[in-house]
Amino acid sequence: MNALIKPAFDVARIRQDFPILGEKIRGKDLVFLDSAASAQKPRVVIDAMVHAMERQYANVHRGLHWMSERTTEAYEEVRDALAGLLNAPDRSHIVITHSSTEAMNLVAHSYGRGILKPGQAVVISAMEHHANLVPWQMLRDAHGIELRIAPITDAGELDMAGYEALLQDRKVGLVSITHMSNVLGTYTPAERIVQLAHRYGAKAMLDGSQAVVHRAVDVQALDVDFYAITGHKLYGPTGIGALYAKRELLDAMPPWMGGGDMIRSVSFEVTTWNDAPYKFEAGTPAILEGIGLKAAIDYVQGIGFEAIAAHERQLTEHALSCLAEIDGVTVIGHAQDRGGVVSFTMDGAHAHDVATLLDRQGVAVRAGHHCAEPLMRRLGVDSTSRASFGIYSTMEEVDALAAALVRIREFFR
Amino acid sequence: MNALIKPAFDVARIRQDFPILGEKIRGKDLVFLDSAASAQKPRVVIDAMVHAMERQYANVHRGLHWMSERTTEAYEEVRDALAGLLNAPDRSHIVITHSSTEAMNLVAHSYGRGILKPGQAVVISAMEHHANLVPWQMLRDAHGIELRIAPITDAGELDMAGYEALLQDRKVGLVSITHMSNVLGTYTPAERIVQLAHRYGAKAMLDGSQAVVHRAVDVQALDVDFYAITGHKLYGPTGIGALYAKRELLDAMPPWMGGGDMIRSVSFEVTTWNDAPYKFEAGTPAILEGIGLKAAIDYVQGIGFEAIAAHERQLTEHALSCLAEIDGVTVIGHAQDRGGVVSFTMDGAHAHDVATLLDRQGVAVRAGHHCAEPLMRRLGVDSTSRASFGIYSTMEEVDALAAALVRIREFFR
Amino acid sequence: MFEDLRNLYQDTIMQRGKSPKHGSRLAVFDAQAKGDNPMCGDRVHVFLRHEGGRVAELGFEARGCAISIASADLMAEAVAGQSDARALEIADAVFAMVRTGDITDPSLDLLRPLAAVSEAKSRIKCATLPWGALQSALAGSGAEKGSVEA
Amino acid sequence: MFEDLRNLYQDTIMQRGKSPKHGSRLAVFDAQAKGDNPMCGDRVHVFLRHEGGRVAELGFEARGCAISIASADLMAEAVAGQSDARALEIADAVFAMVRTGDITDPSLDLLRPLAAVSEAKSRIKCATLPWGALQSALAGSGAEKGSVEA
Ligand SMILES: Cc1ncc(COP(=O)(O)O)c(C=O)c1O
Ligand SMILES: Cc1ncc(COP(=O)(O)O)c(C=O)c1O
Repeated sequence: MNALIKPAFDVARIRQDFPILGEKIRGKDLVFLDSAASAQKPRVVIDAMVHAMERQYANVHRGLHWMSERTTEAYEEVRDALAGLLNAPDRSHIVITHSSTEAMNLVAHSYGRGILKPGQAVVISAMEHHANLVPWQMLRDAHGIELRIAPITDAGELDMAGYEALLQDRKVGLVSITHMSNVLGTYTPAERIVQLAHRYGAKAMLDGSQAVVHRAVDVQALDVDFYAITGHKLYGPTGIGALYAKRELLDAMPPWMGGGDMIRSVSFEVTTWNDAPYKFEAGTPAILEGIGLKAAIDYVQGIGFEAIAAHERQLTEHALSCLAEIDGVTVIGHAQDRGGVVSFTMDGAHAHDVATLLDRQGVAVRAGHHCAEPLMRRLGVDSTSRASFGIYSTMEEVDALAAALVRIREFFR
Repeated sequence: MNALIKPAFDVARIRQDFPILGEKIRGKDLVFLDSAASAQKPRVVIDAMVHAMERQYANVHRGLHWMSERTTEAYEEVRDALAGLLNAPDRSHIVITHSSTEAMNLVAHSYGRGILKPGQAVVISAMEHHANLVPWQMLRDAHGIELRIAPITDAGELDMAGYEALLQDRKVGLVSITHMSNVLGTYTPAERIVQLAHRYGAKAMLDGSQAVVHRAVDVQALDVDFYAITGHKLYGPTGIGALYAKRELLDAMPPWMGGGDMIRSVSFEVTTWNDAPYKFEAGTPAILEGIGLKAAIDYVQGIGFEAIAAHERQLTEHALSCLAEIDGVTVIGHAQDRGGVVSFTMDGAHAHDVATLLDRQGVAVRAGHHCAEPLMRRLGVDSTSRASFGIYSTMEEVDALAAALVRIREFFR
Repeated sequence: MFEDLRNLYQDTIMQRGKSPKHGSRLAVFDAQAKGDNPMCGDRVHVFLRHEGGRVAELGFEARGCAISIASADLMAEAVAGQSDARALEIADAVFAMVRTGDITDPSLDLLRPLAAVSEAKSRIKCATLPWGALQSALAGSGAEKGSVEA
Repeated sequence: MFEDLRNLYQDTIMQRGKSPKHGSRLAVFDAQAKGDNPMCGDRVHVFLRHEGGRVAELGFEARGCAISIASADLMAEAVAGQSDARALEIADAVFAMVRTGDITDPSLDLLRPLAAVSEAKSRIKCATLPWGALQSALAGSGAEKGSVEA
């Protein structure tokens, strides 16, 4: 797509690109406010995957025949697309994984067990998704790493003084913090997080699972060492994600999984590894998923992150003001810089009941701990309901959410 | 599908189910003899994935709304389908992975580092795919496990006496051997392999990546402890595979990757794990891929493994007799019990050149070491060309291969 | 005016969900067990006191939604005065009901308000959570059902 | 009769692939490097002898296909008598040619038979393998290019 002739953002036109948005739920139009869990897929993604399966498919990398050559080319394009999306220097910085969960586990295993030394510390924050918490707990227990938790403020922002205090003894080898909270919507000050980590001699990873969907990310400007993303939240298929990493780190890190593609040469005695990023990619890759994700990245870049961010800001502000007007509904998290995710509770109603009763009215939200149990504890709640927005979300859908909540509130009285 | 009214095997009808088989390569009909690398996808698989993306999609497991409930149900059906395919007792024995490579890495990490003790040994064979070799080398180097290699005969069969000899000191904790060689086509005597392992106190894993595509597998009859498969060779999408394991092993094994879905409860101090199989599945699963693989399994079961095996036997025998007639072409591997994979070399022509020259004539085969470098060394070759068959392969395609090889032979003279 | 909501959230569920009659720990108990739903964080702790070979009283502490709490509260009444064997039978009937949408035993009419979860699949676990804990308590395991410590 | 095959496998490739003129280790050499293609197992070992600041001779040992061996053999002739700087320029021209399908420098017509790999993408690495090793040898690294030991 040509970046120069970017048409004005037109949500109605965008919605036509998503076949599923025409579906009815219990006779009502689907109001899908659960994109932060997983986004719907545009026609171009579906078409790209279908095209591969119907017309151009074979295993990649090792094949010498026409189908394999063409499929390899199509698949490897996702690496360039990802490098472009994140402004990585080139495709050799992009390890393709099956999810951001796998990307972060890769770092915890390879960098964690391979480079960090027992006695060193890892810093995460109090608002991490389990995917950026459990791997570090496992590293702590297996490898003698100390796990430190950077505090957050009551507004749901990272407590920067508290964070810096954790770094001061210079025992921290790695910081791994979310770039955008999947519960609170909070964007963390990524540049400062990385700068501080570097100042105290630590490497820095950002969990970009949410952030990359909503705003332009520039890993070089951030100077971040590792950046993890997941495809299915970015309007791409499931089963694919990526890890950006600085090249010297990838070169220094030992491989994690063994198998085809990640080797240079194998004998029973000694095996040598392929160059990064392939060193970290064992087995047949997610070929169809790569082809789908490439289409998704092209699609969102065609719309442009400026327009996407503006649209989502509008939706979020509208949601915050609608919810503020509903008596008994409390929004959780008040970060200054926030993306299209709004968590809330309702007095006297459990979040599950709220979500089910919204669903009865055709409105899909998520409810529970959102894979962030420790954050729930920090916030003093068991669970929240969460509405989250995508490029196809509309102001009318926010209104529908608010109206449905008003009814639930009455129902619970 | 109704197992009772199974129509006679009709390859022409089957071919109509695979849209890609209508493609032309360099103006010629595609002759796709590379299914062992990855199989083509039938219409039902494409349709199932499209249906999910167009009409019924959301993240699974944690969602309380209509789309999430329906998608969870559709996704979880693959577990039953896999249990049925392998005759596992129930779905709780099926861990869903992203490939058989990941399945075997899971066992090498979780069972290998978690249960096996330094000083114990793991036995693999001389004909393993790198996916069932490199993870054990990494385990050897990281965890002090001895790696033993069961020899093969010149015919390319497992040397059972040599295998048993490796077990005799009872230091072997785990045997992991392929159920069917991706290079030689050899089926290994799986039942005897498992029995002998058990007799000497070892657990047994079979790499079923190839076998499960070509014949009925019954993990209970085999009494095997672990069985690994991969979806994309079974006419399903990429990015999905599975590990069958006995329940008591899954219960005893520590988790491997950390993240969402695999936990029971999380606090910064202590995290408890979900029950198996979920304990081993971190993060958003391969939802679309699960839905696609379910359709693929239904499809092959609808045809029936008896018919599939008979068809492929016919193709293989025809191929062996055609190739035997071409002067200078040598088939590699002469196992008594073999599946639809035929490797060969041509005097004076490198396998790559053979594959490229076949491709020029529209015939797609693989060439190289087939991710089995140590096997190449054992066989005294650098590489082979490999033709492999699927349910859609025809006798005419075998003829086309033979005719193209005759031309190449002349060209090289 | 709330027909669309009331199918699942019948008055019984709403009332008992809000103000359960048996939602407290027993001062004296001879069996107990916890249950939890790892996917959503709901927890229940069930306490039983027996007298003369029968369940004399059941109380519970719970963190959860209206459905799980109402289910626990109805459970307390359904099993009171029953033998352990009968209590387990009732639990089985509930596990069947939440799948089929029906309960065949007329003596269990009390539990019928839970039947509608059969068409809200993601909430079935909410309804069965207390019943799983009851099974554990009666089995004497007293452990968090199915939990595996790190 | 072999038009469909000959586009890529021109006579030069076939002859040099079968019987390379420079396919042996030099008895005396002052630079050497290995190259390998991990995906297919092809390997090449390049040996160089300089005289008066120029490449006097290039020999190689290789395990590989006709394209990689013919490429190495043509390389030996293309760089003989050239300065290191010029040899590297020629290597650059080859890396460009296998992508574009053309070589612009008429003095390198000798290498033109390799141009057709540009439309057999999976074989580009075969053609460039010896040239990568040449670059390593001239850079004096002498290591297997890019390899990482376990
Ligand atoms: C015998 C065997 N094992 C393992 C694998 C690895 O499968 P995947 O790449 O799908 O993980 C393959 C296929 O490449 C195979 O043929
Ligand atoms: C902030 C954050 N990190 C990590 C993840 C994990 O993503 P995935 O499940 O795709 O690995 C998610 C989404 O679930 C998330 O929101």
